[in-house]
Amino acid sequence: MSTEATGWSREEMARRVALDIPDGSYVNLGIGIPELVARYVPEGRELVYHTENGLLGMGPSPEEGGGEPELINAGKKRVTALPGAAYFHHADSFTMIRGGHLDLCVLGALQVAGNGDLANWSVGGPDAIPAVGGAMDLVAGVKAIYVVTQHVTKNGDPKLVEACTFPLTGRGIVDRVYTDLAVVDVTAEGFRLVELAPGVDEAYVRERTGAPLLPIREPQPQP
Amino acid sequence: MSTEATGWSREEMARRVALDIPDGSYVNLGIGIPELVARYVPEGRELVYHTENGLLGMGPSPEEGGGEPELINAGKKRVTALPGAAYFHHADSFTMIRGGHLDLCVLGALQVAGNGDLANWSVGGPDAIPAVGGAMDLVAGVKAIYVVTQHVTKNGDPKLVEACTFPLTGRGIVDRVYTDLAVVDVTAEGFRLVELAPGVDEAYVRERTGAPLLPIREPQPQP
Amino acid sequence: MIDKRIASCAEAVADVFDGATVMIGGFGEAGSPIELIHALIDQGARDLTVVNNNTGSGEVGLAALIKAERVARMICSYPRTTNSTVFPVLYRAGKTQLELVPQGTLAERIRAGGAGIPAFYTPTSVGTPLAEGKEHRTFDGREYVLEHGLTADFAFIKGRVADRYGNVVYNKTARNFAPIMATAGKRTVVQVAEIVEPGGLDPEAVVTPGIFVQGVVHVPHPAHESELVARGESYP
Amino acid sequence: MIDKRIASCAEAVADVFDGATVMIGGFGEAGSPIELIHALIDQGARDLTVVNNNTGSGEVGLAALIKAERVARMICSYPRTTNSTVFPVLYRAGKTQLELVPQGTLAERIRAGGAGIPAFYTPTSVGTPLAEGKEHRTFDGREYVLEHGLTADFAFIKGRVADRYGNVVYNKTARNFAPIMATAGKRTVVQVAEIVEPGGLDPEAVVTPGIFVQGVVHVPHPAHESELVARGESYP
Repeated sequence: MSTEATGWSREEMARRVALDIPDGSYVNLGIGIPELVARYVPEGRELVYHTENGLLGMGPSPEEGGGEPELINAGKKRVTALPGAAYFHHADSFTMIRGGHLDLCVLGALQVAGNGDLANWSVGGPDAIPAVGGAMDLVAGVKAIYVVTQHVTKNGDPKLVEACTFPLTGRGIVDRVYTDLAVVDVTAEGFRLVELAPGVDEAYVRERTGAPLLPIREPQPQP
Repeated sequence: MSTEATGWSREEMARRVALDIPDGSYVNLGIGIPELVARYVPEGRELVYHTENGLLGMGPSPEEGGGEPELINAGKKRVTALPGAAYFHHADSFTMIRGGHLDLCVLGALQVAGNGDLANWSVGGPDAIPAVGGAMDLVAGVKAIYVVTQHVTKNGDPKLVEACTFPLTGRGIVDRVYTDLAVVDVTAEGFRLVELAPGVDEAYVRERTGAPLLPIREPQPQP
Repeated sequence: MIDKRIASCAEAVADVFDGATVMIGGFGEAGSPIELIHALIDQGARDLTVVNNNTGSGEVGLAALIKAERVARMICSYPRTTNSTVFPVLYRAGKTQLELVPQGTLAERIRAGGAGIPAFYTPTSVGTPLAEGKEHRTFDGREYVLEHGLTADFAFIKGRVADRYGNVVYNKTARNFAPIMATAGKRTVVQVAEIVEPGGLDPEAVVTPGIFVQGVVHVPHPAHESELVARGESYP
Repeated sequence: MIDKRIASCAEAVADVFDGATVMIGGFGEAGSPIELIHALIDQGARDLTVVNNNTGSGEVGLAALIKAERVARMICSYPRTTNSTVFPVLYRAGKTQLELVPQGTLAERIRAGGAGIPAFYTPTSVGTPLAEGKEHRTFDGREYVLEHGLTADFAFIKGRVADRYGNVVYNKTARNFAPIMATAGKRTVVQVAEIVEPGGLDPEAVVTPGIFVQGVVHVPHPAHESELVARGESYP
């Protein structure tokens, strides 16, 4: 295996995701790196953030020590509401999700398979307390699912795999994966490299990917 | 057939129904005689009226020529809203109905059968424009269904029958029938007379009823 | 910047295609988006499947759309309101089909369509002609019928106030089918009497969150069907 | 006169019986009716099936009810919140069962239960362990699973303001499961910080109409779970 490449930091991964979100999108951001995405939305774009516990038009975190215990996000952290926000109950919130009204959901992952399967809720151990939250609803309903994750686990195992070994969150639902090393699309033919992080080469990514990885598609000549 | 008895007027029928509605009931009143029931609720009882087009806490009609075109009841007549009222959308309104949250619905009828079947929406003619509204939902969901109707049709045909010949609104759902001649319960054994209108005798009612009619139950001796 | 305001009713209905399914808000005249309907008549789309609780009255609004023979099929619960004279003629002539749906089932089918629920069981209509040919199933000893979610290519509704995000509040019993139709329409346009700045609506009192709305048209003084009918008006 | 006010939380939970199914509002601490839960602990009912999105935190509120071993079974989506230390111990010891339900399916099952819908199809969980053993069915080429409506003997929820009819409005994201649980509970009691005269709530902004509420308890200064946990409190 080649020597350690730096790739993107957590913040840079979040920034890279943010670049791809069109103006006017309705977006649900998962816990962890996905949460950071909101900080890096390019100037001039307006996104509307949904949190499944009943708020559309979620704003940034309040100042340290501020906020209210009954204005929280799905991660149960205190947030704010922007002008033009709306509160609603859980059935209405998941009408938005299941009914295909959200444009994009950004989630973390334990494993993503080349067929778009996602495992992100349970390592399946016998002693684990299973907890799924809204993840299965989000992947089943939201129009596009982006995954943000380190390319490999802390032990160096690939998270992009041929088939998930952990219990699935959803089948064939991931559209794109953003890692510290690369941006990878899930296509009908499997994973396809879209972009490499600075200082990372294709071979380096390939070594750390547990499934076939198609090369970056050459730009089509414009007629 | 015996000579014409007077029985109860439309207003008296409505008044007789009103007597039977417990304080605190949530009630949906159909079009026609059922609408009159609200006028005769005995002093000291408070009922809450539901109209399926999205209002709980419906009040009386506005003065002639008053009211608003967008504050109407299910019959599309202008109404008022009382303090403590609430507006809601149609799915929430029928959550109240289908979910068994309303205590009582008072409806008109074309035919009622001794097994509790009700026909009140269509005479089934080939040229008729079928129209059902919320009747099938109300009879399927509301806890108690009272029917108010003339005992016989304009042609003298009985409306209380062994089996409905018109298309059904619901099966086995009527609890009690109030006519101009009598109050009749629907029991496991079929129709049972509860009360006769003043000046009307049992034989007179029986002649005009198209199904077996059990006699008024003798008061049980109190031990 | 997100700004869903559309300059005119004509622009709001411009995309409606022949054969489209169109949900139209309103229960009788309450909540009927008359100005959007009239724009749809002008626009000319044909062979529409229209979802509304009724079939309009007189010769304005929904009734005018039906009279112009643009509606191939009505999905409704009660096509027999006072002054509803247009539909019966076309129905009997076989020019407009009718799918009769109990009102609560209609509401639930629309809500399910908007919520990504393809089908559900309901006790309503069991034992009646409207349940014939439908799948029946018993849960806990009671019989139910299977009904399917309903979506539409377009939903045209009427609100009272909206903001540029498409958050909407309604007026009294004009609310009726509008909030659920908003969820079930692929493209939902609301006509409102007033448009306010973001923050001008109480976020606790928003009935339709903007995510369900694709267009907002300002119609400051909407007509009331009963008044038009009383004046004997017809459209166009 | 209709007056659903109840004098105390103790009175509000007096009827809860051993083995009852109890829905408890709240998502994390937001909307958690802590005072009603503490009254339920005092009341002593056992072998409860409790429906809540989580399993409480620290040793107050829902976590305290679980710690007191009153909960035979939890129906929830996420029993693993920060400071949720009580549930794992009892779960691993086999003292509390868990039915894990995806959050949106949980919400829809509650809503269906309250709406008289015995079952519905949903795309959520297809292909995952949570769909195993459930009926699958294809509509329009997509696979769905059958899920069942959920009702409860009691629903205990928290609102911001109510009137004597039981009309309720909520506070921000404390709304969450409360409005749908109100519809699904045979006996729904809401604790509110403020009670107003009829007419004191805008009828356009009522979230839970009074028909869904059987009791209203005035709790003027409700505790916040995170503050109790931060102070290291436990109940009783």
